[in-house]
Amino acid sequence: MTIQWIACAVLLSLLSGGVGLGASYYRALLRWACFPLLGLSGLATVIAGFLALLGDPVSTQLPLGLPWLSWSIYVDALAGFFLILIGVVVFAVAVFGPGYTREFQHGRHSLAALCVPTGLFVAGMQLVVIANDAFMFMIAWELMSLSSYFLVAYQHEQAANRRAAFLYLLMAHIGGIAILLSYGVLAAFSDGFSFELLRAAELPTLWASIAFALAFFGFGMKAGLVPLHAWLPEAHPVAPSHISALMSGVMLKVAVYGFIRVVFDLIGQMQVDWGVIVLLTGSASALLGVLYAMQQTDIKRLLAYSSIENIGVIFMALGFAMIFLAAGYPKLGTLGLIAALYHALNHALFKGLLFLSAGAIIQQTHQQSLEHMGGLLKRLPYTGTFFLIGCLSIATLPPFNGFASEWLILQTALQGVVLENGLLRIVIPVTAAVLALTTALAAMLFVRLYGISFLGQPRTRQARQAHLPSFGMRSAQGMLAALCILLGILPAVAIKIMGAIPQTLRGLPAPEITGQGWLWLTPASAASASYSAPLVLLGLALVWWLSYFLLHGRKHQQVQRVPAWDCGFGPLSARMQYTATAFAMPIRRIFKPVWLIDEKIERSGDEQGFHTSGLRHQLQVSDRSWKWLYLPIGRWVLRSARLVSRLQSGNVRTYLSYSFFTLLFLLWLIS
Amino acid sequence: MTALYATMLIPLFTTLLLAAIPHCRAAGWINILATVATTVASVLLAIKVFHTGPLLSDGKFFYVDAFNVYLLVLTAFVATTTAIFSRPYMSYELRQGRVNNRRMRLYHAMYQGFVFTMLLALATNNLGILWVALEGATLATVLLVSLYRTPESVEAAWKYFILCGVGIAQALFGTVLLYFTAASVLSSADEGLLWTSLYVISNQLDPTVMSIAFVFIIVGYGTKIGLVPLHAWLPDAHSEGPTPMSAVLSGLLLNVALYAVVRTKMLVDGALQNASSTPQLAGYLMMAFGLLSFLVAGLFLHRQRDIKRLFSYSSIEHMGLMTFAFGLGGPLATFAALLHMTLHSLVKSAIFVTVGHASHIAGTQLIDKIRGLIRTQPGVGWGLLLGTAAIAGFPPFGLFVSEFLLLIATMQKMPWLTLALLSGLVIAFAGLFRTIHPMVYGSQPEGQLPVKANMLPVYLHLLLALWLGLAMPTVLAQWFDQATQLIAGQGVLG
Amino acid sequence: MNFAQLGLQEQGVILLAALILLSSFAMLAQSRILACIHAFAWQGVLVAAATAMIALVANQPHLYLSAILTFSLKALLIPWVLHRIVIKLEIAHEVETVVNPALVILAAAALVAFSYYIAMPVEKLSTLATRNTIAISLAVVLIGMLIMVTRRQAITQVVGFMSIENGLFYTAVVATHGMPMVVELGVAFDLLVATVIFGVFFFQIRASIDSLDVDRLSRLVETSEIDEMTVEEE
Amino acid sequence: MADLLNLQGWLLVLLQTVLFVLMAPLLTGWLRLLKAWLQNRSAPSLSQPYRNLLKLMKKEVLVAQTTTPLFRIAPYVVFATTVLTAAIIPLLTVHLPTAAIADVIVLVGFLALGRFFLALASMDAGTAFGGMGSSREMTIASLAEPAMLMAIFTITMTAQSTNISQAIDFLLGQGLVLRPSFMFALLALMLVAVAETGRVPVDNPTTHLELTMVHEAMILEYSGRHLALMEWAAQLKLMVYGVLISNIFFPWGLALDNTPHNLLLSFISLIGKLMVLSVVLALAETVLAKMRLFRVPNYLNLAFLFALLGMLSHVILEAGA
Repeated sequence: MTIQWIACAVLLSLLSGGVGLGASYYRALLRWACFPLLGLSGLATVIAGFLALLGDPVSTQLPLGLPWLSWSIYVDALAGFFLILIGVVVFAVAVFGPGYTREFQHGRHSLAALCVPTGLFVAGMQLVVIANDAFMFMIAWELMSLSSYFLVAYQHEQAANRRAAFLYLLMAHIGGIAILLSYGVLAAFSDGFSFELLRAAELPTLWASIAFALAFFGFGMKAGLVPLHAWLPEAHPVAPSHISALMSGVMLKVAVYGFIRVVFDLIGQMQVDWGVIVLLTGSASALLGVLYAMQQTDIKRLLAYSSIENIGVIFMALGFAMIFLAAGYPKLGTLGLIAALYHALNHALFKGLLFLSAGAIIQQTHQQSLEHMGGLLKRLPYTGTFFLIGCLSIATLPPFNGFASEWLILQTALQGVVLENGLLRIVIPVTAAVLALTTALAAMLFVRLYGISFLGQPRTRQARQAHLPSFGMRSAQGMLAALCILLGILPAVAIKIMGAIPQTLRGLPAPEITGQGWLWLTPASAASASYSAPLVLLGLALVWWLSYFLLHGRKHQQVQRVPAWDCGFGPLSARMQYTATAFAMPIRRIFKPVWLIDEKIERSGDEQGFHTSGLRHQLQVSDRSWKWLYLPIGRWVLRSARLVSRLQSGNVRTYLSYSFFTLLFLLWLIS
Repeated sequence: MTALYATMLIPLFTTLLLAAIPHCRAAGWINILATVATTVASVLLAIKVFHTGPLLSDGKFFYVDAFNVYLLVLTAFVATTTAIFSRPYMSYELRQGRVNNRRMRLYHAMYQGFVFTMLLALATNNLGILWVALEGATLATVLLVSLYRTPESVEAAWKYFILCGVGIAQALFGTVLLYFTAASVLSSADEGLLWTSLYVISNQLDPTVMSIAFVFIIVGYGTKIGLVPLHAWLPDAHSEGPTPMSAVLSGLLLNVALYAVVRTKMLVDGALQNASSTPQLAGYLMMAFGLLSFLVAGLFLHRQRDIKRLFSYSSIEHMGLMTFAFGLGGPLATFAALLHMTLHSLVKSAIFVTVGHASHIAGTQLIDKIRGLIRTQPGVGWGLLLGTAAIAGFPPFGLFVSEFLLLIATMQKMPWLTLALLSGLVIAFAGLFRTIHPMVYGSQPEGQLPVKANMLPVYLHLLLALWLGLAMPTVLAQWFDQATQLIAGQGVLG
Repeated sequence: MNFAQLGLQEQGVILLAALILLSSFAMLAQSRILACIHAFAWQGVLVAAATAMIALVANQPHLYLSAILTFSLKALLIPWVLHRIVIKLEIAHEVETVVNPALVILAAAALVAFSYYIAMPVEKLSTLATRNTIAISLAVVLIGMLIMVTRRQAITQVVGFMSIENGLFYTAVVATHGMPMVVELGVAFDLLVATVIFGVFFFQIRASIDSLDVDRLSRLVETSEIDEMTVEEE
Repeated sequence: MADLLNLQGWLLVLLQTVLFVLMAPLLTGWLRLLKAWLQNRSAPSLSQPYRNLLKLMKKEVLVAQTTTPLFRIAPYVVFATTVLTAAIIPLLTVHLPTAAIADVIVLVGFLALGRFFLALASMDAGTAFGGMGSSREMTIASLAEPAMLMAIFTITMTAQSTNISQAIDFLLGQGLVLRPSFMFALLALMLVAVAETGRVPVDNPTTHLELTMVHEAMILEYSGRHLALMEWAAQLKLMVYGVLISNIFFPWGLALDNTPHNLLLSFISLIGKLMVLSVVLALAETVLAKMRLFRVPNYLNLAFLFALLGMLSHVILEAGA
């Protein structure tokens, strides 16, 4: 059954792409054909995902690909889980799409260039997750990268967008080749490319480490781990918002899926130092991601950097899992894996929600910078509430889903005490402390984001006159917000459904997180730690209702609305509010060396400085990785290219002498 | 046999016909008809060879086996599509006044002459005739390079002629040495140059002389392939001649030269098998040349200011990759090389056609002045973008498959070489896309009008590449497999 | 197998080989173009004579035909064509200063030693009487290339190219008593067409840079600076 | 989980939570009394905080024009989270049924949720003070969090459980054991407590000097019953930290079984411990002056250092592996 559903899902997304071809002529085709087909494809994917997750793995062959290397499909529990993740966000984006792309319809943009790559992009992701041999995996992987490149380059008038698109494709290409080589190493020790044969190959430890390093490099680059992350905040904000939601929410998770499939499933053995490397990179990504996000004023760049942070957290959980598996504690290993997967699902939901809401804001206010927003909650009440739920979830606060997965990750770290290697017992708590710092900074980040954009007084005319987005857009956001709350309240139910995944990854033991029934989360044992989300929510509601009832019991007088306290010197203007840059100033001063900061303050007024007629503050915060990693490599390549181009000197006789000396050299060589 | 003779004689006859009649308006159409007829004949020949196995003509003059028959069909097919493109292109050039009627007559005659020499080189069994045919191909194209009579094109033609002349001379010396060793082993001297007889007795040939002969041949024909450091003429010749000529040169002539080197390598491998100290000498030489060209050409891509020079360097890079693959030997690498050769011809000629149209739209070949193609003419813009993605080896297109197989084969045989391949691929990709990006995207510069463009060949080639990339038909796979068995000893499918 | 026991014809063949080598050296160091063409003509004559001598020694009848073909082509036709072009372009009296000729001659001598070192295994294998002249033929080819590399005038480059062809033909004759006839014809035909095209090119180059100095042909060059505006990475 | 069902357990929880909430203003009153004595001025009566709260509840509520409904929801959320935090901390008896619902990390989560809503509400008024207060509060909180978690780590490492009642049960069973790791953890937790509840060295609770206040800046716009809830929540938070520190590091006296006799005994020991703790806090507040905002990071780094030393000493010295 699963195969039919997944086949129908992939065909639907390809069909939506195909139909998109005609979209630039019949404009209505976009609203009534492309997006509905995409939504259906999302639904079919979710159904296929559930069937795969609950049923047993199915596999089949496809007539495509080389004769001796035809594409083969294998949908097991892990693939099913990621299919659900893809399906939910694709469905939400499909519902959101028509409303959002109304502005593109009458513009100069060609709609075909939007629809066709979207269809291919979704089909690419679906195929990657169900691929069962290296050849199909690579084709689907690069199809995903190429189609998303066309989407990033959709609004290619500005030079910055073009540059971002080029950078994105280049990094995707490098990552793709690294993954290809990792499969190459595995294939070298087995006699074929299909995953069964790759699993059967037993590699010497050195080659296993090389395969792991390549896979980690390739997938880490695509997921946006720190040293190789610079393309992500450039590329994601540039794409149309519903595509950024797909890219940030889902494509990064497909990279996580790839990493899990290669490292946990294909490479048989697991080594402790791999886990430590993944853990350290993950914590570095998490911390730097949130610190860089703190200094952004463009709303979508901020969300892109926060994706880096959450991916860092997911890789930390995977790092914990790898350390425990390598140290011989399979139960704790599965706990870490389940925590990572659950956080991946949660992140897909609330990051998708945040990007869709950001898209709605941008469509209404035509502003991308936080400094030009303000007071939007009154103008966009629905988007405001859903955005608030998104912010609460991503800031990992108790009743919401972010907290459930974060709590599981911290519990996995707390089990670190069981390891006998002393050094690990020190590293794990320190990384847990870094995780705590990241969580707290994330909370500050999203207070800043929500506070500056939705609360206070509107800072620009556009912010004042924003009006409600279309019903489709609101319902999509509402759906994702409801899911965030649902997964926050009933984590035990979700984790019980995910229970079958470890079994398919080389027979890891099933987690007993949900040992005590649907109400409780008990990672290691009932005594050591337990958390019951429903009861917590019940408690909160109870106390809230009690205090509300007590205070309002007696005479109920009307609340008066008066101007805010202005220290007595006249009406408050919007410019007196805290700006986003000001809000982040303390963190900028405390963690100063993290960024490349150049700040200029020009004071205009008389020289002695008694009377200043104006102050201009200019701040430019840029990423350090550009200066340390990307520019040097770029310069090195250009320098070697200039060196090599001297070879083409233009003189015939020099060319003749090249040929002459090559001949003499070779003759001398072989004699 | 009739199909074989038909494939050979049609282009010869058309060359003479086009040369004889003074300029007539239908020259373009005759050109297309002739190439279509040749393609039909070559397809019939291919079907015949596919069913009955290798075909040796009476008198052992022609020899067609699985390896060269697919090249014959490929050459004829690409020549046809380029002819279809060249008719409107050259008539536009005629209207622009860059060529006069007399030169058009020369152009069409030499075009067919060039096709004839390539088909002859592919089909002949005699290595001497192979040399003569390649020399003929050089002569045919040298006049075309200087068709526009601009100082640059004259200079390019001169360099092309001198360098290829010297290269071909070295190849002749190699062939003479080959003949010398064969004559000392074979009974009757006149069979000394027939490839079939040489292949049979290849293990009795003297190893040292054969290795010297191979050095001369690889340096000689290597100049024709455009391997670094012998490549200097290629960018000039490809960028100064008319675009259809560059398309055909880039797509086909380089393949034929590589075909000649591989034929000789089969003999040298046979000779060196048991006798000499390094049996893999030929393979190592080709790998060294291939890798050097691949890396150096990749770096060159970053410095280009003329779009046709950019893609000629990309041709050098791909030829380097193919030479490396053939040098690596083994079934997987050879299959990858054959597939790469086909796909490179298809995609590279499609790109040159699009570049021709792009330069017409922008009125110049300078990269800095070509902007906003997608906005001006989506057909050309998207064609160029997809073509560049295909040539850079992105998956849905076939080139990814051959690079995939090659990387896996290198990983199995010589793992530490994959790093060089990886960096080469990435540097080349970066160079190519960095220059294409501003040209294709961006807003339409004022005064830039779409031009009447026949994009049929381009999308036909790209569709073929896509089809080969996604679902390789078993017939074609068996075809390549027979050729691989021939070259590398054992096939991939078996 | 010292030189003395060889029959008179063999001695003649080896003498002719030495003379051919001398003619190559003459072409190399000649500063005037006309003298260069005359040296080339002499080399054509000597190669034809050597072919005839070998035909006599090894009694290969078809070699006579090749000798006549070579004599008519490389001793008469091509030099005459080149001579006429030089007169028409009025560059007969131009003197081309060869860059320090002594060094070039030394290099040529080194090339002869090198080609002898390379040709040694080939000569061991050959059973023909003329085997030890293979080294000389390889030397002629390499010196022809040296001429093309060191001379600046287009016409002297063509003469160098032709001298390489002479060397190749001579190798074929010496090593294997000539190639099969159809290949001989093909090579000869290609050579003729090449000469015609060279002629055409001389006029085109003259028209474009009104001189035949090859170093002036350096428009297609890539040392132009590309601005670093777009940042990119490996 | 099993003992969740019996009614008697729930009654006990209700009693303890109500007691906890009612005692909070008393603790603040006692603290103000001590500070007044130390600064030798006459102190307000112990019940002054209660009278303030009652007065505020009866007063009229004024709300800024620019505010959204969030501004009026926030006080209830802040109060509810703090009360829930109080519910899961064992005040008098160790075996508390609600302790299983949420462990220490969830407790930190509750405080974070309260702080999140408080910060948002303060920015709603659209004045500079709200922005300034929330920015500073969130910065201090984010720097304090790693130190707090590291201290919790040290405790759970020894007690092998993050469930507070299990941990206290384990520590009580151990009797008097002088652990260096606990000493460092205690110091770290006290420094963090001071930072989180906005006491003197970090922020002055009684000041109205705009540029210096952190917590006060956030509740500047509140009035009437909302202000009452906010004040009460702040006092409750101080009480929560006090009880947390006293019950974990000095657990003696806590009732193991729920007989009325032991409960009374533990109540008395609790009062004693809290009074000692508030003496220490009052002394610290009178001796130290409020630090500049950008010296607070060094202060919290010190707290983190202590917590780290605690964890290291546990791993190296006590665990002995």
